[in-house]
This record gives sequence, C-alpha cells and structure tokens, in this order.
Amino acid sequence: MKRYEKRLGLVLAFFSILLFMTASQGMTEDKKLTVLTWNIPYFEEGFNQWVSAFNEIHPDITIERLDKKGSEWSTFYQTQVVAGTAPDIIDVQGGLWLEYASKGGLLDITDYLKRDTDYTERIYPEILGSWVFEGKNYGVPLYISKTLLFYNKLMFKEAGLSGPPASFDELLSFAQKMAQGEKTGFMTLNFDWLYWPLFAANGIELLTPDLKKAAFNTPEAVALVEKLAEATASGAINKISWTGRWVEPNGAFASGTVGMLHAHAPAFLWFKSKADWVNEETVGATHLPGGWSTPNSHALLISKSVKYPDAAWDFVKIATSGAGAEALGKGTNNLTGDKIVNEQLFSYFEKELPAVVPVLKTQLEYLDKLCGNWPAAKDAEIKEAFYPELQNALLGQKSAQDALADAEKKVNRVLQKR
Amino acid sequence: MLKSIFINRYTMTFTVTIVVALLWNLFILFNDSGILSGRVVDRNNQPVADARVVLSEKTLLVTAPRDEVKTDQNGYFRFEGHRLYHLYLEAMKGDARSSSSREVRLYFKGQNKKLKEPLVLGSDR
Amino acid sequence: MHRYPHWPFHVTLSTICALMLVPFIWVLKTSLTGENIFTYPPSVLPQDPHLFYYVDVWYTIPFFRYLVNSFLVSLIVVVANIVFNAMAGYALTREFIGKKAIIILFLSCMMIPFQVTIIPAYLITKELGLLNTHLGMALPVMSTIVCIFVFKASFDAVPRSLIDAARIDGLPDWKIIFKVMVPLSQSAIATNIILAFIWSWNNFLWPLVIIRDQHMQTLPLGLSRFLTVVEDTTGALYAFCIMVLIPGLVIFLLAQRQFIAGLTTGAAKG
Amino acid sequence: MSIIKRKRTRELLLIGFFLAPSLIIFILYRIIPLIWNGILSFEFWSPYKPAEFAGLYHYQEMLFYDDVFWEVLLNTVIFMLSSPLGILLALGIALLVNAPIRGRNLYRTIVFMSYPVMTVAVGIIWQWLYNEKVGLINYILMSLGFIDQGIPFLESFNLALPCVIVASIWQVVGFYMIVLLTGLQNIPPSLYESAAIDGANSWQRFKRITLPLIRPSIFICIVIGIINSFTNFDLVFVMTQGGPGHATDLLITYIYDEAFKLSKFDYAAALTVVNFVFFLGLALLANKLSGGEAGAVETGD
Repeated sequence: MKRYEKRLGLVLAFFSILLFMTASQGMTEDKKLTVLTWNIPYFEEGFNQWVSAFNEIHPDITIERLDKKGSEWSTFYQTQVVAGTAPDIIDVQGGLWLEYASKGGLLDITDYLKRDTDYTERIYPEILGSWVFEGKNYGVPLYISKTLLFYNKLMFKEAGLSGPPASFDELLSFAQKMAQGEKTGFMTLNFDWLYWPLFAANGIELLTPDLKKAAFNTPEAVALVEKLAEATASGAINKISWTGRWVEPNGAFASGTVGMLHAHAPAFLWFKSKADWVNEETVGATHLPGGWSTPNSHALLISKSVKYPDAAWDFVKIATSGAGAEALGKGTNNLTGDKIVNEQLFSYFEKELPAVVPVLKTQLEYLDKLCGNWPAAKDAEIKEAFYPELQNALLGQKSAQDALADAEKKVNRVLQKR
Repeated sequence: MLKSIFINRYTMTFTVTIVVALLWNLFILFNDSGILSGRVVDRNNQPVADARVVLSEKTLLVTAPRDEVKTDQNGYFRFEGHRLYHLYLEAMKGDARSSSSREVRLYFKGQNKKLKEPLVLGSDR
Repeated sequence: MHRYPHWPFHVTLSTICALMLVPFIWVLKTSLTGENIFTYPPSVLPQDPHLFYYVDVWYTIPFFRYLVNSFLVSLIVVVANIVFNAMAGYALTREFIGKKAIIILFLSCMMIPFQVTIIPAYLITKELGLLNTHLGMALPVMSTIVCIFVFKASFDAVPRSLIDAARIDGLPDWKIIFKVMVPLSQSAIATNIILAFIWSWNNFLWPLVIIRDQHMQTLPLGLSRFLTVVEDTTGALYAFCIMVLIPGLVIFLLAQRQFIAGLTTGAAKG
Repeated sequence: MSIIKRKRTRELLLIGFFLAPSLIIFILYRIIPLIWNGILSFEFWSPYKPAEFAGLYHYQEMLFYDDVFWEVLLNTVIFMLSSPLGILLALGIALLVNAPIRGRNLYRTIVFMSYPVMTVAVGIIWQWLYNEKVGLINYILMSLGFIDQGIPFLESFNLALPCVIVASIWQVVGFYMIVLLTGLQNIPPSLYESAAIDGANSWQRFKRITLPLIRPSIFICIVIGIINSFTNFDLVFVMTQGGPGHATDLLITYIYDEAFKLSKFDYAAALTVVNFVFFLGLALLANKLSGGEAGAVETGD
C-alpha cells in the first residue's frame, strides 16, 4: 500500500518541476516585424535572402517568420488580431483579404505605390488591380497563378481527339467522348471561385457591376447549369469536381483516368511528381475556351496594426521585386508579379525544369480575361451562400431553376444585410 | 517499493527506446563520412576512365549539383563528405551521358554506400 | 470461465479487426510506396516498399525537437489528469450540498466545443503569460470531465465496506483515495493514461494557435510541411501519420495490461 | 453536536479542495469562454470594430432567416442519434475482448488503433474508399456483381451523411470500447460466480449483473456520443467540408466556418449559445435516464 504514497509524492515533485521549467519561459519583445506566409514552409533559403536584404536597410529590426496551412491560416491570423498581436506582413490567397480590408484591418498602400514608381512600373498593372478595394491598393503580388486547362493527351488519342477543345460545347462533348468505366472526361478545382471561368466563358455575371445585387439568375445560366449537371450525371464531368479540394482532383488526374483538369498552375508540379507518365508529350497545358481564368495569386498585405509601416513596405518591396522575387520564383517554381524578373525566371526554368515552361507561359496570357475576383466586401459570404446551392443543382438534388433562384435570394440577402 | 516506481514496464520501455536510439546514433557516428563509391562502364560493360560523375541534391524544388569527381582508369569513382540523404548521380564523358540520373536514397545524412550497379554510359537513344 | 469454446470469439473478433484495419492498410502501404491511392484498380500489396519516406519525415521537420515537446506536454497532461481527475472523481462519490450543481456544471462544460473557445482561451492564456510554453499547451486539457466520470464510476464500484473500514481505521480522505480507491481502480487509471495521452498528443488546433516559436512546436504541427500544393509529399504524409501514431499505441499497449478482470475483488480480499 | 458540525465543514472544505484544480481549469477554459460567447451573441462585433449592442438580431437571423442553421441542426441530431449504433458495437467488442481469450490484447489494440490516428490522413483514405469511380468499396461491390455502376457515396445528398457517420463510428468505436472495458473491469467476478451457482444462464447474467453495473460507463459513452456529434469536426472537414450543399455540415463545422472563414464571430457566438443550451438539455436528460448522479450505481455487497 505504501508504494502509492511514494508514487504520488514522486509524481507531484516531478510535476512541480515541470511547471517551474515551463513557466520560466517567455517571449522577448524587441523591434520586430512578423511575416505570416501561406503554406510555403519549405521556402527557407529564399526567405532568409529577403531577411538579409532587409536587414541591410533596417539592421535594427528583426523579422519573425510564421507559416500556416490554408485551412488554419485565418483562424490563426484573426486570433492574433483580436489579441492585438497581428502579424504585420501577411501572405493571402483568394478573396480573404477583402473581409479584412472592408473592416479596416489592412494598411492602404496606394501612396507607397505612387511614391515608388520605379517599383510599381515593374509590376503587371492588371494583377496589381486584383487587390484594389474601393479605389485603394492593399496588396502586391507575391507570386502569380491562375487557372488553366490541363489535358491528358493519351486519353485524347484513345478517344480519337486531336487537339484541345476550341469551344465550351466542344469541351463538354470531348469530355463525353472520353468518359467510360472508371474514366471521366473533365474535372475542375472548386475552392474560392476557381470554377467560375466555366460560367464566365458563357457570359454569365455573378453580380451587377456595382456589386450590389445578384445577376447570375438568367436563362443562359440555367441552361449552362443544366448542361453541367447532365454531364456530371453521365460521368463526363468527374463528381470530385464539385466536392473535392485540391488533393483529390490532382491525385485523380495523376492516376490518368481524367481527360481534362481545370486547375491552377501549381497543380502541375504536384501531379507530375505523383505520376511518371506526365511530361510535355502526354499532358497539354492550354486555356479554357475563350481564355477565361480565375486568378489564384498570392499577395503580400500589411496589417493596419503595423508598428513600422515604412519598414514593412520595404520588406514587401524586397520580397516581391528584383532578387527577392527571383528567389521566390525559383524557390516555389512560380512566376512573380515582376515583369523583369519573370524574363530571368523563364530562362531559368527552360534550363532546369522545361516541363513547367508551357504551363507558366499560359499564366501571362489573357490577363484581360480574369474572372472570379470581384472586389466585393462580402466575397466569402457570397461564396458560402452561392456554392452549396450550385452543388444542389450540379449533383442533381434540385433543378437548375430552383437552385439558382434560391441562390439569388440568399446572395441578395447577404448583400443587403448589414 | 522503489523498484516498483523505477522498474516498471513504462520506464523499461522508455529506457529500451533510449538505448536503441543511442546505439543507432553510435552506428551513424561511424558511418556518416558521406562516402559514396561506384563505377562507370560503357554499354559493353567496359570501365570508363576519367568520366565526370556529378552528384546533385534533387528535390522537387531544388536541383543543385553539389559535387563532382572523375573516374580512375578502372572506372571507379568516390565521393566523400556529402551531407545528403536523397541524391542523384549522373555520369558523362564527352557527349555520352549515363542513361538517366541514378537516384540514391540513404537512411541518414552522409551514409556511406557502395553502388553495386555501375552507371552505364551512353545507353540512351 | 473456460466453460465455452473460444473459436467463436476469435472468428468474430478477427472479422471486426479485419474491417477496422482496411483504412490502415492503405495508410501503411502509402507510407511505404508513396503511390497514388487513386490508381485503378486498387492493389492491396505494396510494390517495392521502402522506408525512405520515414527518413524524409525525420529530416524535413525538426522531428526530434517536436517529439521532445510533444512528450513534455503529454507528460504534464497525463500526470495532471490522473491526480486531478482522481481527486474530483472521489469528491463526486461523496455526499455534499451542491453536488448535483457540480455534476451539471461538469456536464455543461463538456457541451462547449473547443473550437468556439479559441479566442477567449487564447486571451486568457496570454493573461497568464503562458503563450509559447509547454504548460500553456497542456493547461486546457489538464483535467478532463470524461475521465473524472470514469474515475467516479469505478470509485462508486468500490465496496462501501472497504471505505468504511478505512474510515474506522481513521484514515484521512486523501489516504483513502490513494490507498484504497486508486489501487482498486487500476483500469480507470489505465483509461485515463491512454485517453489523456492521446488527447494531448494529437492536439492540433490549440498548439497551432498559441505557439509562435519554432522550437516549441509539437509533432502534429509538423503536418503542414507534408500538405503543400507544389510538392507531392503523400508518402511522407502517411509516414508522418504513422510515426505520430506509434507512441500512442505503445502507451495503449503498456496501459491496457491493467485491464485484467477480477482485479477489484482480488485487491479487496487483501 | 458542534463536533459533527466541524466535521461537516472540514469535509466540505476537503471536497472543495479536491474539486478545485479541475474546477479552476474548467472555469478558465470552458465557462469564461462560454460567457464571452454569450455576451458576443448580443453584439455586433468583429476583430476590427468596437462592439455595439445588437439585441436579439443574431438570434432572429438564426431562427427566422438562416435555413442552413436548421439543416445543420438536423444533421447534428441525426449524427447524434447514430451514436447508439457505435456504442452497441463497442459494447459487443468490449464483452468479447474482456473474455479471457488468447490474443485479446492484440484485438483491443487493433480496434482502438483507429482512435488516435491523425484524421487528415484517414480522411483522405475514406474519401477514396467512397470514391465513385476508383474507390475500393465500389470496386468490391462491382467485382462481386452487386452493382454495375459506381455509387457516388460522398457526392450524393442522401448518402453523404451516413457515409461520414460510418467513418466516424470507425474512428470512435475504440474509444467507446475502452470506456466500457473500464466499466466491465469494475464488476467483481464474485457476483458472476454466485449468479452462476444460482444457475443463471449467460444472458440472464448479462441482464442482471453486467448491464446494471456498467450503466455509468454507458452513460459516459452516451454523453461522448452527444459530444462527438458536434466535436468530431476534423473528419467532416477533411472528407466533405460539409458538402455537398450542407448535407454533412454539423453545427460545429458551421460555427467554425461562420467564425473563422467569414469572421462573423458575433453570429457564431449566437450559434454557440444555442448549440450549448440544446446539448446541455440532452445531457441532463441522459443523466436523468441513467438514474441521475452521472449514472451512479450502488454496488454494496
């Protein structure tokens, strides 16, 4: 019986030691900027280049680097915001930033861009425009990517198809041709608005130009959704298109059972690394008919709560132009927002990674055909209101009319709500 | 009584794990001089003298040549002191190249290894 | 208890286990081959399996560092859970005013999902100055209601006669707990060890929110390294999951030896 | 008289001391956050704006305009009602592995193994198992000739939720088993022996001894089942993100999205409060049904 007392004693002693140990740790507060990146933990060498370049201008400021996965990124960021310790420089994907910008959480960098023309001139104006909210600039591109159409040439040959589809209807008919057994013809990623080019290609607008009302409930839209639903039911369109995130669609395409994949550029290296059969001869990269695409670029933005805005801006410039941008491009195999740097990057990729060049080429074409990037304050809420209803129609739960009508109601309600 | 506290299956498992780990590290300590040796032959299985052998670290993101040596008259080559655990070897002489860069994966950084299969020169196209 | 044949047991259990194992087979297989699970038709046996994905995992994240952190946190959690829950569990076996209220309070605490407490919990931890510490990671799970009830249940099952006897011997309550009750509740302790360990070991969202410092990260936080869009780390991802899983299984194997029927009376006699 | 009084107070102090550590933790990390949510639910608040009073705005929104809320509530209830299946399965397994048979440790481990494994990985695996074209389940069904067309499990509005439930049962059954096993451990074999002497068959023994004596454990399992229906979040998140439509959205995934995806913390807080009240009610009911006192039982002997 005594041993239990001894055990308890020992345990408690040990416990108190641990308490002491851990409690004696703390954080040191010095002059620092915190940078929160979006799921690029492997990007280390380049990041350190940024830091050393930054410290040449601001030796007194230390850089703290954080990186979070997309699914937890906003959880972390917003918790930090509430706690008043928001990361100063943030790397954001999609429309998430609109929420923050509209609520006044981000720093307006318009004047910086006006001031540093030598920097601003290097950046593609169309892409810079993706981070303008109510006439103010909030972000600059860290790396650029937009959706394109990958197609499995082997399956095309099998189905007796020569080239990529030239029109939207051809896209569907091609998909239909290739679909049988475990094989499906077409698949798209669906997070953010990545599937929207399918709608834009058919001239459908989500919102009225003033972004005040829903504009998508038109006969054309109904017809299109019906088409898509049919194709999905018949297996021409793989159902993962409407349910999966990115792992599953890319994995499925890599398995060689999907004819066409509508995805963003980084997907290419992912499924290439997963399948030996993928190379220039077997996988084509082209535009969706009409050249429409949804940008999926990442931007650097600055939190309103930043202590040293000028220093933060300097860091942003280092990271998104010149040598810093080049480091990022090489480190993540992406193009940057810096025209000059992209020239160098292309020559680098032709040497090191020729397979990726045709894919990246598409990223700089049809910059006038970007869609799915409306600067609507409630972007995320609109998405949440719209997409589930769309799924209803696409997966045959509701008729296209009803689904779009309901979606319209919901979206309008979101837009009217305070 | 004390025995029951210090010698029970929890502590035992823990200690055993530690010991195994230590042994493993000891083994590493004596086998991580980063020596990688092998030989280069041509298609008729003849050794190839002073062919360039390039050792490169290659992940999906970085493809960086890290070291390079020449083969001796018997076609043998030997790298020393690399700190890689996943690397690729490629032999070349003049315009002849080894079929495809040979992937080598090791159990720890700089593990000493002797390639059984020689790199075959000019066996492609 | 050997009056009935054993083979029906084995047949049923084997079938159940076989079903339970299916997803695992693929986790294991992928960790050994890194092959694409979407390949068709599915193959059960791995083609040329190798252990190198485990090597990748070890080097891609500071595995050892994370391991140590996870271990420290889990240690705090497990120890705290056993002590605190045993105490609370015992208190609930006694009669006192407001007992019902306490039980209801506990029940209601269970009904608050963690995800909705993130922000306030973060602020509180900040006030306590425990951000970025092992203790900070451990604190929210240092006592768990499920385990309190587990203890209460097995304390309730302790024959009253024993306790009364101990009372008459004039033992103070804390002695009664740790001399009479706890020895008779081995299985409860085992359960507590297992569950507490696993909860803290797999805890993901909380460390993610309160840990900024690279050196303080725990194993589950290494996950993001294996889920990136540009790299295919599938093999490594599954290898990682297995490596994270193993300690939990070891603990389980160790602790579950405590589950030997008849312990109660056995001890009660002596 | 006064002595007894002092004894009572001393005892109360003692009990208080025993409860203190747990209580402090729960107050810090459960009660206060709940209050925070409660207050928030009556305000317009975002991380960037100072709060202003909103009255019942969010509650009206939820109850009268947000049909998604009702949908996810229904899903959650269905999810919860499915937990007895898991508990029964677990009870069966627990009884089996509690018998003195060879290799029971192995069986226990295998059954338990699915609980601690990281959801991210198994989520992806399950998704593939259910896949319409290349999934294992469809593959087996087709090769056995039951069907000639793959069933789109996770893409079907009616099947998706059951599929997720199956996966979640797979995940949690080991947990139930452990808790029930603990309960079975508390039963003195002497009772069985005496019952056996009275010539009670195994079913009677189960009904008269086992069942009543593991009531507390079953209570715990039920409560866990309730909790599980809104805390098992990762699985839904990885497998379906609540889709298709909202067919697999649970209250918790919905709340999480509202809060952190849409940063509508105030609305999420209102949802949280309702969620809390609803499930506390259920838990208290379960408590009543299991004889109060968290299913306590008088063993005595």
